[in-house]
Amino acid sequence: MKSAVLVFPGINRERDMARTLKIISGQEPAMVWHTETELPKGTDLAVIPGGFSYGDYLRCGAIAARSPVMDAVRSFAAKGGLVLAVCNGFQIACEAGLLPGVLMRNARLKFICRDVYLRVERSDTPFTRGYNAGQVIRVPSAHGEGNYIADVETIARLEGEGRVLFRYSAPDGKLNADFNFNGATNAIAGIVNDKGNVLGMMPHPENHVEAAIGCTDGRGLFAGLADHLARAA
Amino acid sequence: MPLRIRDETLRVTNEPAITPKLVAEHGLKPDEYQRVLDLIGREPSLTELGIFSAMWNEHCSYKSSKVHLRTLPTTGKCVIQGPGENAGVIDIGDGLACVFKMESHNHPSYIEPYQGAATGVGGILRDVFTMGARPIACLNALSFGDPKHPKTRHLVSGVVAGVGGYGNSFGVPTVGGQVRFHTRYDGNNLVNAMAVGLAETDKIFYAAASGVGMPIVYLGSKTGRDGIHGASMASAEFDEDSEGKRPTVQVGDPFSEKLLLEACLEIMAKDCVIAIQDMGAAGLTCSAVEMGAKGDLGVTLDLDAVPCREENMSAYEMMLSESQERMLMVLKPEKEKEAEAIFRKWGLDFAIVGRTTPTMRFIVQHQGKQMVDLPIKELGDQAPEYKRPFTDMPKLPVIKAADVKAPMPLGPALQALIATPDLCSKRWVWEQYDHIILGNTVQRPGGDAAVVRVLEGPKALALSTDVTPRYCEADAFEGGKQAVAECWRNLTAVGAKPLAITDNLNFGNPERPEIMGQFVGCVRGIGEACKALDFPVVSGNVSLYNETNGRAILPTPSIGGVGLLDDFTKSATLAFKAEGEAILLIGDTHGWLGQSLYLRDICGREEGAPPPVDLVVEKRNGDFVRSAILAGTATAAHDLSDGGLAVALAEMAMASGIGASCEAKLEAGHAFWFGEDQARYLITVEAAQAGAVLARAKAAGVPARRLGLTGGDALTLPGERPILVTILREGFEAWLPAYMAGGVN
Amino acid sequence: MKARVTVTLKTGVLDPQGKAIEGALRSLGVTGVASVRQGKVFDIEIEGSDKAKAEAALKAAADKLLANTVIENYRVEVLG
Amino acid sequence: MKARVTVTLKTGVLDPQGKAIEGALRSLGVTGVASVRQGKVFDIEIEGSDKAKAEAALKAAADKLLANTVIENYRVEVLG
Ligand SMILES: Nc1ncnc2c1ncn2[C@@H]1O[C@H](COP(=O)(O)OP(=O)(O)O)[C@@H](O)[C@H]1O
Ligand SMILES: [Mg+2]
Repeated sequence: MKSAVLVFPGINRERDMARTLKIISGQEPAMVWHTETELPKGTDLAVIPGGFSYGDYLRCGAIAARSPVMDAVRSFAAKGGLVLAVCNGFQIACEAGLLPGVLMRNARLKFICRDVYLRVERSDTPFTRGYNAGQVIRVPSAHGEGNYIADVETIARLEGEGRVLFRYSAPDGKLNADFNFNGATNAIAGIVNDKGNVLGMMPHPENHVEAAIGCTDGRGLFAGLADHLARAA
Repeated sequence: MPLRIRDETLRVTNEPAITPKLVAEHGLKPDEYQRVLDLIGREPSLTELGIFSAMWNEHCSYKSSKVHLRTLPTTGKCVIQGPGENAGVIDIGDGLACVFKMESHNHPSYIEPYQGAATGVGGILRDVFTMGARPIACLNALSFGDPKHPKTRHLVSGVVAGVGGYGNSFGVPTVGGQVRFHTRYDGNNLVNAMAVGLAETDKIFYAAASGVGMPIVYLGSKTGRDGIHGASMASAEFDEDSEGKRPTVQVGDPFSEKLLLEACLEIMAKDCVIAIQDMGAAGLTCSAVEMGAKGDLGVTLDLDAVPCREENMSAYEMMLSESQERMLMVLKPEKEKEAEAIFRKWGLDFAIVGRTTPTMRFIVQHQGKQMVDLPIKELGDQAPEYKRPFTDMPKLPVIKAADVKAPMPLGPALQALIATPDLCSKRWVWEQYDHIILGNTVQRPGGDAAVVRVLEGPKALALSTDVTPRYCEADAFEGGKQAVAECWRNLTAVGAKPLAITDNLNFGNPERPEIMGQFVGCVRGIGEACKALDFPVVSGNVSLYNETNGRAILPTPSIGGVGLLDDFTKSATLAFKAEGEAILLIGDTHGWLGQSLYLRDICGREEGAPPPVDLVVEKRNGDFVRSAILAGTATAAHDLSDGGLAVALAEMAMASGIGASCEAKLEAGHAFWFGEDQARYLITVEAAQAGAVLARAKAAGVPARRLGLTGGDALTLPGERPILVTILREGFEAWLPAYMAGGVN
Repeated sequence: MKARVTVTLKTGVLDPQGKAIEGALRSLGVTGVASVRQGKVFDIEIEGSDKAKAEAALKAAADKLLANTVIENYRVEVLG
Repeated sequence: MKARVTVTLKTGVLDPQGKAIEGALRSLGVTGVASVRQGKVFDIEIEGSDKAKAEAALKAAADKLLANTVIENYRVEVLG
């Protein structure tokens, strides 16, 4: 798996992401500075990591979404390249038009860092093939603006086309307002674009891949991607 | 006051004359001003007066505290750098060093809680990365007024959001801390922030400049009129008026700080740096003087080169601005271009604003005029130093348990206690902090100490902040000892070997002998405990004048401790691990109710002598517990502190969801269950091993006894109805969120 | 020249912040507030003195960056 | 009644947001912008039709909640 992790000023989970990619795939990802106009040759996974690009000033992800490297990501995605956008990355991807909708302030307006439960909605995608449909995973989340909102038609399309891959749920997989901690529409935690090759999600699977640190539920996502790419190759 | 003739070489025409009123407004006492006159032999310019005021105020000069701080033990096997630099440095093996310090931002956080707390975190992070260390964790110790006080909720909300806002964006996990409430903090809340970083032992950077004619570089954000008088404010007592005065508040910019971190570490890795100093209190003044004075060099600054964000800033304003996210660096001249390119890449300002000189003078030029010409060493070293008079408070009587009537049975008392503001869960606070970023947080907030993996492990650091102000108030010496001992105990309870501490000493007005008495007593206690526990002080901060209208805060010497685990997978947590394990109580229980939370919050009496700390016993018991953890015998461990035995048991149950039942023959007295005797822990071991562990304890001279067994879904105290763990948890988790939502007082 | 760009949420877009402020105002005892919507203003200093050119630059700024036109409207005023 | 409360930073107070936006506009090729300061607007729907009462309520709201008067100024307009 040849991955590239984008680095914007103010991004701060790029090291977490790089370490996880290395742990799972054995390969060091390329770190790509925001002023680059191309991704490294042979990249097969582009990752937009979490953090506070440009301090989250103006709107989360807004300034990063307009940097030169995002043009490269857009054309990479247009050609079918896999893009994983986590947390601030999800916000950047939405601002960049790679994914529909926006991430608003959490319903209770506070930054919240806690482990959340995600129900995996389907397993037949490159991002979720490491899980079973309906499986519940525990991953941390840490954000102040993860409240996913889109217009009614967009939500209907996302749902209708099966593009919601992760939803905040109770540990038993049931949807329950108490566990939809940021107030997202339909408890949406992660979605893909219409071609299914760009995933945006708020929680941090990259922080749950080591038993030593407490949980390995995030592994499936990366292992699945590595597996998918190995088969495709 | 004899005013002297103005020096004609200082042609400062646009500055007002120095009047006694102006001197007083700068916080300099008449005798201190006389000292200025004697030192320079003429009347200072306004800018010079500002500089003296900044350098000689309590915050920067430690003039009231220095003589006492010198008594603290600051050396030890692990110490690479003790107090005196931006942060302390200890050796953690494998060529790695841990760099850490704690600092207060009390007054600014009262005036503007969000920005005050945020810039407090920013400042302490800068202290750590200035030394070449990448920050790996933050902690925060917060003291607020009575929950019923009309300002408290607003302060809690702003301070917590500010601590989180800065640390989360900067990208450092905030892994621990403390939150307490007491009416004595009503007008003076405390915000103590601690930062911990990691560096290579041979790549530590210091503030002392070296070499003549070296370029002095200004880095980071531009200078504005922020926080001018900030440092003097931190040393001034509050009165009714100060809320109206609203000094210019500094606004934090964690985004710029993150860029500054990356740029500084990059520049340091390229071997460009001779010396570096962050601009904190008293900004450019303090940093430039320190770099020169420590290196036995003069410094000449050219203010025309300073990047400003506002127009027409005067020399006075530039020298005293406390704009955040700025650094001063002495650069290797041949590396200028390389260094500048790095800073430009990160979008930060970079300007050569001065040179080192052989003259030992601190010279500041602005718009073709010489605004300042002062002896650089004296500016720092000749600050006034006071041996302020102090009185010890009379000893308080020891409260006999038999004289304390239990107002309710044990069970209800326990349920009430864990739902009080001081003992309830602080989840509402730490969930607003990203405590997992960087992927190394092995133990999150909620346990005895946070555990943070070092690089890829297996080493890890254990971190905790502690102090029990009500003990310090009742007996400063015992309270000082206890603060250190509790910190040592919390590190021990996760299995770490405690290495060193940073201290943040928060007190009232030192010009009052009884306050000075508290300070001296606490420092003596801290020193004694540090010596006995081989736990030296490597950095710290003093915050005095925390009082409003003559009422001081409780003496609050916050202790931030660092411990080392050779293998983090061996660290213990407080949660029960399995049903049917034996629960052992380590340490002696006499039932000390004086100054206990039970006495205060259940019986309504804030009285008596606090529990004494026997440091020999402390060490013996702690060493025993640590060895049981590292041997893998202890499956869970928790130290006993606020609330005593019953509360500790409940905490272990709540953390796991597993209940416990106590042996019926145990004492049923409130003093046994809620007394706050020191040097105690609870551990669990496999039931079959309990006998052997008790025998080992006996052989080691460590008091130990069996309390009962884990199991079931309820906690059962002797002679009491079982309390479901879920019910305990509900009470424990409820108070703070309900209070913050405005639901309860 | 001074100018102001005001960015507001489109009608129909949910505003959690505005909602929370409504609630907070109520609990602070401020009565009579039926609804709150939060937006942003940008006070911008523009070089030169060509009003039309300034307006064009500001429109560009708003379209490209200041507003997320999926959910937000904006208004440009050159104050002179 | 409709009303608007505009909250802006006091002069001299650092505006990290404005600073970041300036930089972003520059790199997007928007020229002529000398400086940006970001503020907030609150569009508020008020019950009743007493303008003076509404203004008083809004001033209270701004003082207590909408503005941080240590670092921000505000302006209340009742648009009717
Ligand atoms: N302000 C805070 N920030 C982060 N964590 C906190 C804060 N206050 C309390 N905690 C966490 O809550 C737990 C309980 O705190 P405390 O009762 O002070 O512990 P102890 O009695 O072991 O010293 C600890 O893990 C502590 O780190
Ligand atoms: Mg403890």
